[in-house]
Amino acid sequence: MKIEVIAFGIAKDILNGNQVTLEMDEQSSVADVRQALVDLYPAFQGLASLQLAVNADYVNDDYLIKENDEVVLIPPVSGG
Amino acid sequence: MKIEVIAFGIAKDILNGNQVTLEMDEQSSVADVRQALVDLYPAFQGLASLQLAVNADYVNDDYLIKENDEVVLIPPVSGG
Amino acid sequence: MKTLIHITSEKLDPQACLAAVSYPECGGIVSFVGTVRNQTKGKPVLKLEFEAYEKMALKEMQKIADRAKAKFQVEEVLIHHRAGLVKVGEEAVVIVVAAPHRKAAFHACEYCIDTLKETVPIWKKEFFEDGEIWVSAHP
Amino acid sequence: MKTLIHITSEKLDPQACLAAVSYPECGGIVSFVGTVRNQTKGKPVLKLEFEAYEKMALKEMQKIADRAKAKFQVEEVLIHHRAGLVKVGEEAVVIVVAAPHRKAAFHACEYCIDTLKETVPIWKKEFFEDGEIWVSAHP
Repeated sequence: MKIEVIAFGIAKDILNGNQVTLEMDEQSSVADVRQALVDLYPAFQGLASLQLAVNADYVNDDYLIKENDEVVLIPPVSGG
Repeated sequence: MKIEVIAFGIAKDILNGNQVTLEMDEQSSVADVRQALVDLYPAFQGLASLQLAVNADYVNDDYLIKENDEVVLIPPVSGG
Repeated sequence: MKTLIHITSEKLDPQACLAAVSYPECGGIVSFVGTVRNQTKGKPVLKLEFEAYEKMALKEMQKIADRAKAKFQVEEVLIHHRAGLVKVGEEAVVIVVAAPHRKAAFHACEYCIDTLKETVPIWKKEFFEDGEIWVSAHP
Repeated sequence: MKTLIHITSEKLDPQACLAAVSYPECGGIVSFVGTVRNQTKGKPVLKLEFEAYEKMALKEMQKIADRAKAKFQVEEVLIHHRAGLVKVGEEAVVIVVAAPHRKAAFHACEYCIDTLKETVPIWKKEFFEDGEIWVSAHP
Protein backbone atom coordinates (compact mmCIF):
# COMPACT_ATOMS: atom_id res chain seq x y z
CA MET A 1 0.00 0.00 0.00
CA LYS A 2 1.04 3.62 -0.49
CA ILE A 3 1.68 5.66 2.66
CA GLU A 4 2.03 9.39 2.36
CA VAL A 5 4.17 10.86 5.13
CA ILE A 6 4.00 14.59 5.91
CA ALA A 7 7.01 16.37 7.40
CA PHE A 8 7.53 19.45 9.62
CA GLY A 9 10.57 21.27 10.95
CA ILE A 10 13.93 19.66 10.34
CA ALA A 11 12.22 16.56 8.89
CA LYS A 12 11.22 18.74 5.96
CA ASP A 13 14.85 19.73 5.41
CA ILE A 14 15.95 16.06 5.55
CA LEU A 15 13.29 14.98 3.04
CA ASN A 16 14.02 18.10 1.00
CA GLY A 17 10.26 18.56 0.78
CA ASN A 18 7.20 18.47 2.97
CA GLN A 19 6.07 14.97 2.09
CA VAL A 20 7.21 11.60 0.79
CA THR A 21 5.25 8.60 -0.45
CA LEU A 22 6.38 5.16 0.72
CA GLU A 23 5.38 1.80 -0.72
CA MET A 24 4.78 -0.39 2.35
CA ASP A 25 3.45 -3.91 2.97
CA GLU A 26 -0.08 -4.25 4.35
CA GLN A 27 -0.01 -4.55 8.16
CA SER A 28 3.00 -2.24 8.42
CA SER A 29 3.49 -0.69 11.85
CA VAL A 30 4.72 2.76 12.83
CA ALA A 31 8.08 1.13 13.63
CA ASP A 32 8.24 -0.27 10.09
CA VAL A 33 7.51 3.13 8.55
CA ARG A 34 10.18 4.77 10.72
CA GLN A 35 12.70 2.10 9.70
CA ALA A 36 11.87 2.62 6.01
CA LEU A 37 12.41 6.35 6.40
CA VAL A 38 15.73 5.96 8.23
CA ASP A 39 16.91 3.54 5.51
CA LEU A 40 16.03 6.05 2.79
CA TYR A 41 17.24 9.13 4.70
CA PRO A 42 20.06 8.21 7.14
CA ALA A 43 20.13 11.82 8.45
CA PHE A 44 17.06 10.97 10.57
CA GLN A 45 19.38 8.90 12.78
CA GLY A 46 21.08 12.11 13.90
CA LEU A 47 17.91 13.54 15.46
CA ALA A 48 17.31 13.48 19.23
CA SER A 49 14.02 11.67 18.55
CA LEU A 50 11.66 10.86 15.71
CA GLN A 51 8.03 10.24 16.55
CA LEU A 52 5.16 9.60 14.19
CA ALA A 53 1.68 10.93 14.61
CA VAL A 54 -1.31 9.25 13.00
CA ASN A 55 -4.46 11.26 12.42
CA ALA A 56 -3.10 14.06 14.65
CA ASP A 57 -2.36 11.85 17.68
CA TYR A 58 0.81 10.32 19.02
CA VAL A 59 0.72 6.53 18.53
CA ASN A 60 2.81 3.63 19.79
CA ASP A 61 5.41 1.89 17.64
CA ASP A 62 3.19 -1.16 17.15
CA TYR A 63 0.27 0.85 15.75
CA LEU A 64 -0.69 -0.59 12.34
CA ILE A 65 -0.97 2.04 9.63
CA LYS A 66 -4.02 2.04 7.39
CA GLU A 67 -3.99 3.31 3.81
CA ASN A 68 -5.76 6.61 4.40
CA ASP A 69 -4.20 7.50 7.73
CA GLU A 70 -2.64 10.95 8.01
CA VAL A 71 0.93 10.07 8.95
CA VAL A 72 3.13 12.92 10.14
CA LEU A 73 6.79 12.92 11.11
CA ILE A 74 7.38 14.67 14.43
CA PRO A 75 11.03 15.57 14.98
CA PRO A 76 11.95 16.99 18.46
CA VAL A 77 9.47 19.73 19.25
CA SER A 78 10.64 23.16 20.44
CA GLY A 79 7.60 25.34 21.07
CA GLY A 80 7.08 27.61 24.06
CA MET B 1 10.12 56.44 80.37
CA LYS B 2 6.98 56.84 78.32
CA ILE B 3 6.52 54.45 75.39
CA GLU B 4 3.83 55.17 72.88
CA VAL B 5 2.57 52.01 71.17
CA ILE B 6 0.67 52.23 67.88
CA ALA B 7 -1.87 49.56 66.95
CA PHE B 8 -3.26 48.13 63.71
CA GLY B 9 -5.93 45.57 62.85
CA ILE B 10 -7.41 43.62 65.71
CA ALA B 11 -4.91 45.18 68.14
CA LYS B 12 -6.75 48.46 67.62
CA ASP B 13 -10.03 46.79 68.61
CA ILE B 14 -8.41 45.31 71.72
CA LEU B 15 -6.95 48.67 72.79
CA ASN B 16 -10.19 50.33 71.78
CA GLY B 17 -8.08 52.95 70.05
CA ASN B 18 -5.09 53.19 67.75
CA GLN B 19 -2.48 53.91 70.41
CA VAL B 20 -1.65 53.51 74.06
CA THR B 21 1.05 55.12 76.20
CA LEU B 22 2.92 52.87 78.63
CA GLU B 23 5.13 53.95 81.52
CA MET B 24 8.11 51.58 81.34
CA ASP B 25 11.46 51.28 83.14
CA GLU B 26 14.57 52.38 81.27
CA GLN B 27 16.23 49.39 79.54
CA SER B 28 12.88 47.77 78.89
CA SER B 29 12.94 45.16 76.14
CA VAL B 30 10.35 44.31 73.52
CA ALA B 31 9.44 41.29 75.66
CA ASP B 32 8.81 43.61 78.63
CA VAL B 33 6.55 45.86 76.58
CA ARG B 34 4.60 42.87 75.26
CA GLN B 35 4.17 41.55 78.80
CA ALA B 36 2.94 44.95 80.04
CA LEU B 37 0.39 45.02 77.20
CA VAL B 38 -0.86 41.49 77.87
CA ASP B 39 -1.21 42.36 81.58
CA LEU B 40 -3.27 45.44 80.74
CA TYR B 41 -5.26 43.81 77.92
CA PRO B 42 -5.59 40.03 78.46
CA ALA B 43 -7.39 39.69 75.10
CA PHE B 44 -3.95 39.85 73.42
CA GLN B 45 -3.33 36.33 74.75
CA GLY B 46 -6.06 35.04 72.44
CA LEU B 47 -4.21 36.10 69.26
CA ALA B 48 -2.29 33.61 67.11
CA SER B 49 0.79 35.85 67.50
CA LEU B 50 1.76 39.32 68.65
CA GLN B 51 4.92 40.83 67.23
CA LEU B 52 6.29 44.29 67.81
CA ALA B 53 7.97 46.41 65.17
CA VAL B 54 10.38 49.17 66.11
CA ASN B 55 10.99 51.95 63.62
CA ALA B 56 9.21 49.95 60.91
CA ASP B 57 11.32 46.78 61.29
CA TYR B 58 10.69 43.49 63.00
CA VAL B 59 12.92 43.20 66.10
CA ASN B 60 13.84 40.38 68.48
CA ASP B 61 12.33 40.05 71.93
CA ASP B 62 15.54 41.23 73.61
CA TYR B 63 15.68 44.51 71.67
CA LEU B 64 15.88 47.43 74.14
CA ILE B 65 13.34 50.15 73.44
CA LYS B 66 14.49 53.77 73.40
CA GLU B 67 12.25 56.68 74.30
CA ASN B 68 11.60 57.97 70.78
CA ASP B 69 11.34 54.64 69.03
CA GLU B 70 8.24 54.11 66.88
CA VAL B 71 6.76 51.01 68.49
CA VAL B 72 3.99 49.26 66.59
CA LEU B 73 1.90 46.24 67.55
CA ILE B 74 1.73 43.66 64.74
CA PRO B 75 -1.07 41.13 65.22
CA PRO B 76 -1.20 38.20 62.72
CA VAL B 77 -0.93 39.67 59.23
CA SER B 78 -3.40 38.69 56.50
CA GLY B 79 -2.44 40.53 53.34
CA GLY B 80 -2.32 39.03 49.85
CA MET C 1 2.67 52.72 36.50
CA LYS C 2 6.40 51.99 36.59
CA THR C 3 6.32 51.87 40.40
CA LEU C 4 7.46 48.35 41.20
CA ILE C 5 6.58 48.35 44.93
CA HIS C 6 3.23 49.97 45.56
CA ILE C 7 0.31 50.15 47.99
CA THR C 8 -2.79 51.91 46.76
CA SER C 9 -6.41 52.45 47.71
CA GLU C 10 -7.32 52.48 44.02
CA LYS C 11 -8.23 49.41 41.97
CA LEU C 12 -5.15 47.42 40.93
CA ASP C 13 -4.41 47.06 37.22
CA PRO C 14 -2.90 43.59 36.54
CA GLN C 15 -2.61 44.29 32.82
CA ALA C 16 -0.61 47.48 33.37
CA CYS C 17 1.52 45.60 35.92
CA LEU C 18 2.31 42.94 33.33
CA ALA C 19 3.18 45.62 30.79
CA ALA C 20 5.45 47.36 33.30
CA VAL C 21 7.72 44.31 33.56
CA SER C 22 8.81 43.03 30.17
CA TYR C 23 12.36 42.61 29.03
CA PRO C 24 13.61 41.15 25.79
CA GLU C 25 16.63 39.61 27.59
CA CYS C 26 14.24 37.57 29.73
CA GLY C 27 12.92 34.15 28.82
CA GLY C 28 10.01 34.09 31.21
CA ILE C 29 7.55 36.33 33.02
CA VAL C 30 5.38 34.80 35.73
CA SER C 31 2.60 36.75 37.38
CA PHE C 32 0.27 36.12 40.27
CA VAL C 33 -3.01 37.95 40.78
CA GLY C 34 -4.80 37.33 44.06
CA THR C 35 -8.47 38.21 44.03
CA VAL C 36 -10.76 38.61 46.96
CA ARG C 37 -13.04 35.65 47.50
CA ASN C 38 -16.78 35.93 47.72
CA GLN C 39 -17.13 33.46 50.61
CA THR C 40 -15.22 32.07 53.59
CA LYS C 41 -16.19 28.60 54.75
CA GLY C 42 -19.49 28.93 52.92
CA LYS C 43 -20.43 32.30 54.44
CA PRO C 44 -20.88 35.05 51.85
CA VAL C 45 -18.38 37.90 52.20
CA LEU C 46 -20.05 41.24 51.43
CA LYS C 47 -16.89 43.36 51.23
CA LEU C 48 -13.38 43.55 52.61
CA GLU C 49 -11.01 46.06 54.04
CA PHE C 50 -7.22 46.00 53.97
CA GLU C 51 -5.49 48.04 56.64
CA ALA C 52 -1.77 48.61 56.06
CA TYR C 53 1.04 49.90 58.24
CA GLU C 54 2.12 51.44 55.01
CA LYS C 55 5.64 52.65 55.79
CA MET C 56 6.70 49.24 57.08
CA ALA C 57 4.64 47.28 54.53
CA LEU C 58 6.46 49.01 51.67
CA LYS C 59 9.81 48.25 53.36
CA GLU C 60 8.90 44.58 53.77
CA MET C 61 7.63 44.34 50.19
CA GLN C 62 10.92 45.82 48.96
CA LYS C 63 12.84 43.29 51.11
CA ILE C 64 10.86 40.46 49.51
CA ALA C 65 11.64 41.76 46.03
CA ASP C 66 15.34 42.16 46.88
CA ARG C 67 15.55 38.69 48.43
CA ALA C 68 13.75 37.13 45.46
CA LYS C 69 16.32 38.71 43.15
CA ALA C 70 19.22 37.50 45.31
CA LYS C 71 17.83 34.00 45.98
CA PHE C 72 16.67 33.20 42.45
CA GLN C 73 18.07 34.46 39.16
CA VAL C 74 15.47 37.13 38.69
CA GLU C 75 15.78 40.43 36.88
CA GLU C 76 12.76 42.39 38.00
CA VAL C 77 10.02 42.04 40.60
CA LEU C 78 6.79 44.06 40.85
CA ILE C 79 4.54 43.84 43.92
CA HIS C 80 1.35 45.93 44.12
CA HIS C 81 -1.05 45.60 47.06
CA ARG C 82 -4.49 47.07 47.55
CA ALA C 83 -5.47 49.01 50.69
CA GLY C 84 -8.82 50.23 52.00
CA LEU C 85 -12.25 48.93 51.04
CA VAL C 86 -12.27 46.26 48.33
CA LYS C 87 -15.22 44.71 46.54
CA VAL C 88 -15.61 40.97 46.16
CA GLY C 89 -13.85 39.79 42.99
CA GLU C 90 -11.40 42.68 42.90
CA GLU C 91 -7.64 42.20 43.02
CA ALA C 92 -5.91 42.28 46.39
CA VAL C 93 -2.38 41.75 45.14
CA VAL C 94 -0.46 41.58 41.86
CA ILE C 95 3.06 40.16 41.60
CA VAL C 96 5.09 40.02 38.39
CA VAL C 97 8.53 38.43 38.09
CA ALA C 98 10.82 38.46 35.04
CA ALA C 99 13.68 35.98 34.80
CA PRO C 100 15.93 34.46 32.14
CA HIS C 101 14.73 30.97 33.11
CA ARG C 102 11.14 30.03 33.73
CA LYS C 103 11.73 27.75 36.73
CA ALA C 104 13.35 30.67 38.55
CA ALA C 105 10.46 32.95 37.62
CA PHE C 106 7.88 30.46 38.97
CA HIS C 107 9.82 29.84 42.18
CA ALA C 108 10.48 33.53 42.78
CA CYS C 109 6.85 34.51 42.20
CA GLU C 110 5.60 31.83 44.59
CA TYR C 111 8.25 32.87 47.13
CA CYS C 112 7.05 36.49 46.91
CA ILE C 113 3.37 35.76 47.57
CA ASP C 114 4.12 33.16 50.28
CA THR C 115 6.46 35.56 52.11
CA LEU C 116 4.15 38.55 51.66
CA LYS C 117 1.40 36.63 53.43
CA GLU C 118 3.75 35.93 56.33
CA THR C 119 5.62 39.18 56.87
CA VAL C 120 3.99 42.24 55.30
CA PRO C 121 2.02 44.25 57.89
CA ILE C 122 -1.34 44.36 56.11
CA TRP C 123 -4.55 43.15 57.74
CA LYS C 124 -7.71 41.91 56.09
CA LYS C 125 -11.14 42.41 57.62
CA GLU C 126 -14.03 40.46 56.14
CA PHE C 127 -17.56 41.81 56.44
CA PHE C 128 -20.40 39.28 56.65
CA GLU C 129 -24.11 39.87 56.97
CA ASP C 130 -23.93 39.11 60.68
CA GLY C 131 -20.62 40.72 61.61
CA GLU C 132 -16.98 41.19 60.70
CA ILE C 133 -13.68 39.50 61.49
CA TRP C 134 -9.97 40.23 61.23
CA VAL C 135 -8.75 37.29 59.15
CA SER C 136 -6.21 34.91 60.79
CA ALA C 137 -6.10 36.91 64.03
CA HIS C 138 -7.00 33.95 66.24
CA PRO C 139 -5.44 30.47 66.19
CA MET D 1 -10.17 37.16 22.68
CA LYS D 2 -12.20 34.60 24.65
CA THR D 3 -10.53 31.76 22.71
CA LEU D 4 -8.77 29.74 25.38
CA ILE D 5 -6.69 27.50 23.10
CA HIS D 6 -5.21 29.43 20.22
CA ILE D 7 -2.41 29.46 17.66
CA THR D 8 -1.92 32.66 15.74
CA SER D 9 0.54 34.32 13.40
CA GLU D 10 -0.34 37.67 14.95
CA LYS D 11 1.39 39.21 17.98
CA LEU D 12 0.15 37.70 21.24
CA ASP D 13 -1.58 39.98 23.74
CA PRO D 14 -0.70 38.87 27.31
CA GLN D 15 -2.82 41.64 28.84
CA ALA D 16 -5.94 40.58 26.94
CA CYS D 17 -5.18 36.96 27.86
CA LEU D 18 -5.05 37.92 31.53
CA ALA D 19 -8.31 39.81 31.18
CA ALA D 20 -9.95 36.83 29.45
CA VAL D 21 -9.43 34.62 32.51
CA SER D 22 -10.70 36.23 35.67
CA TYR D 23 -13.29 34.84 37.99
CA PRO D 24 -14.49 36.22 41.28
CA GLU D 25 -14.87 32.70 42.70
CA CYS D 26 -11.13 32.19 42.17
CA GLY D 27 -8.47 33.00 44.71
CA GLY D 28 -5.50 33.04 42.38
CA ILE D 29 -4.56 33.61 38.77
CA VAL D 30 -1.07 32.63 37.64
CA SER D 31 0.23 33.50 34.22
CA PHE D 32 3.34 32.64 32.25
CA VAL D 33 4.60 34.67 29.32
CA GLY D 34 7.50 33.19 27.37
CA THR D 35 9.38 35.69 25.27
CA VAL D 36 11.82 34.99 22.54
CA ARG D 37 15.44 35.42 23.61
CA ASN D 38 17.84 37.65 21.81
CA GLN D 39 20.75 35.21 22.02
CA THR D 40 21.53 31.50 22.28
CA LYS D 41 24.84 30.58 23.91
CA GLY D 42 26.07 34.11 23.33
CA LYS D 43 25.23 34.17 19.61
CA PRO D 44 22.78 36.95 18.68
CA VAL D 45 19.47 35.67 17.34
CA LEU D 46 18.18 37.92 14.58
CA LYS D 47 14.65 36.51 14.31
CA LEU D 48 12.73 33.28 14.82
CA GLU D 49 10.15 31.19 13.11
CA PHE D 50 7.62 28.85 14.69
CA GLU D 51 6.25 26.14 12.46
CA ALA D 52 3.18 24.36 13.80
CA TYR D 53 1.35 21.20 12.79
CA GLU D 54 -1.64 23.25 13.75
CA LYS D 55 -4.44 20.70 13.83
CA MET D 56 -2.49 18.41 16.16
CA ALA D 57 -0.90 21.25 18.15
CA LEU D 58 -4.36 22.59 19.05
CA LYS D 59 -5.45 19.09 20.08
CA GLU D 60 -2.36 18.63 22.27
CA MET D 61 -2.80 22.10 23.82
CA GLN D 62 -6.42 21.24 24.63
CA LYS D 63 -5.27 17.93 26.19
CA ILE D 64 -2.81 19.84 28.37
CA ALA D 65 -5.52 22.24 29.53
CA ASP D 66 -7.93 19.35 30.24
CA ARG D 67 -5.26 17.39 32.14
CA ALA D 68 -4.27 20.48 34.16
CA LYS D 69 -7.89 20.90 35.19
CA ALA D 70 -8.23 17.23 36.15
CA LYS D 71 -4.85 16.92 37.89
CA PHE D 72 -4.98 20.19 39.86
CA GLN D 73 -8.01 22.02 41.16
CA VAL D 74 -8.11 24.51 38.36
CA GLU D 75 -11.12 26.32 36.93
CA GLU D 76 -9.85 27.74 33.68
CA VAL D 77 -6.77 27.42 31.48
CA LEU D 78 -5.77 29.62 28.55
CA ILE D 79 -2.91 28.68 26.22
CA HIS D 80 -2.00 30.92 23.27
CA HIS D 81 0.98 30.15 21.04
CA ARG D 82 2.55 32.20 18.31
CA ALA D 83 3.25 30.82 14.84
CA GLY D 84 5.24 32.17 11.91
CA LEU D 85 7.98 34.80 12.02
CA VAL D 86 8.61 36.35 15.43
CA LYS D 87 10.84 39.27 16.36
CA VAL D 88 13.27 39.07 19.25
CA GLY D 89 11.57 40.16 22.48
CA GLU D 90 8.08 39.22 21.32
CA GLU D 91 5.94 36.68 23.10
CA ALA D 92 6.05 33.06 21.96
CA VAL D 93 3.52 31.69 24.42
CA VAL D 94 1.03 32.94 27.00
CA ILE D 95 -0.53 30.65 29.62
CA VAL D 96 -3.09 31.79 32.21
CA VAL D 97 -4.51 29.57 34.93
CA ALA D 98 -7.27 30.44 37.41
CA ALA D 99 -7.75 28.36 40.56
CA PRO D 100 -9.36 28.69 43.97
CA HIS D 101 -5.98 28.02 45.61
CA ARG D 102 -2.75 29.62 44.58
CA LYS D 103 -0.50 26.54 44.95
CA ALA D 104 -2.71 24.70 42.47
CA ALA D 105 -2.56 27.66 40.08
CA PHE D 106 1.27 27.78 40.24
CA HIS D 107 1.63 24.00 39.80
CA ALA D 108 -0.90 23.86 36.97
CA CYS D 109 0.70 26.77 35.10
CA GLU D 110 4.17 25.22 35.38
CA TYR D 111 2.75 21.84 34.32
CA CYS D 112 1.21 23.45 31.23
CA ILE D 113 4.39 25.12 29.98
CA ASP D 114 6.60 22.10 30.83
CA THR D 115 4.25 19.71 29.00
CA LEU D 116 3.74 22.07 26.06
CA LYS D 117 7.50 22.09 25.48
CA GLU D 118 7.53 18.27 25.45
CA THR D 119 4.46 17.33 23.46
CA VAL D 120 3.00 20.12 21.31
CA PRO D 121 4.10 19.78 17.67
CA ILE D 122 5.57 23.24 17.16
CA TRP D 123 9.12 23.79 15.97
CA LYS D 124 11.34 26.79 16.49
CA LYS D 125 13.94 27.88 13.98
CA GLU D 126 16.50 30.44 15.08
CA PHE D 127 18.14 32.69 12.51
CA PHE D 128 21.71 33.84 13.18
CA GLU D 129 23.98 36.01 11.10
CA ASP D 130 25.80 32.95 9.81
CA GLY D 131 22.94 30.50 9.44
CA GLU D 132 19.85 28.99 10.98
CA ILE D 133 19.00 25.99 13.15
CA TRP D 134 15.96 24.01 14.21
CA VAL D 135 16.17 24.26 18.01
CA SER D 136 16.63 20.99 19.96
CA ALA D 137 16.59 18.83 16.82
CA HIS D 138 19.93 17.17 17.55
CA PRO D 139 21.07 15.58 20.83
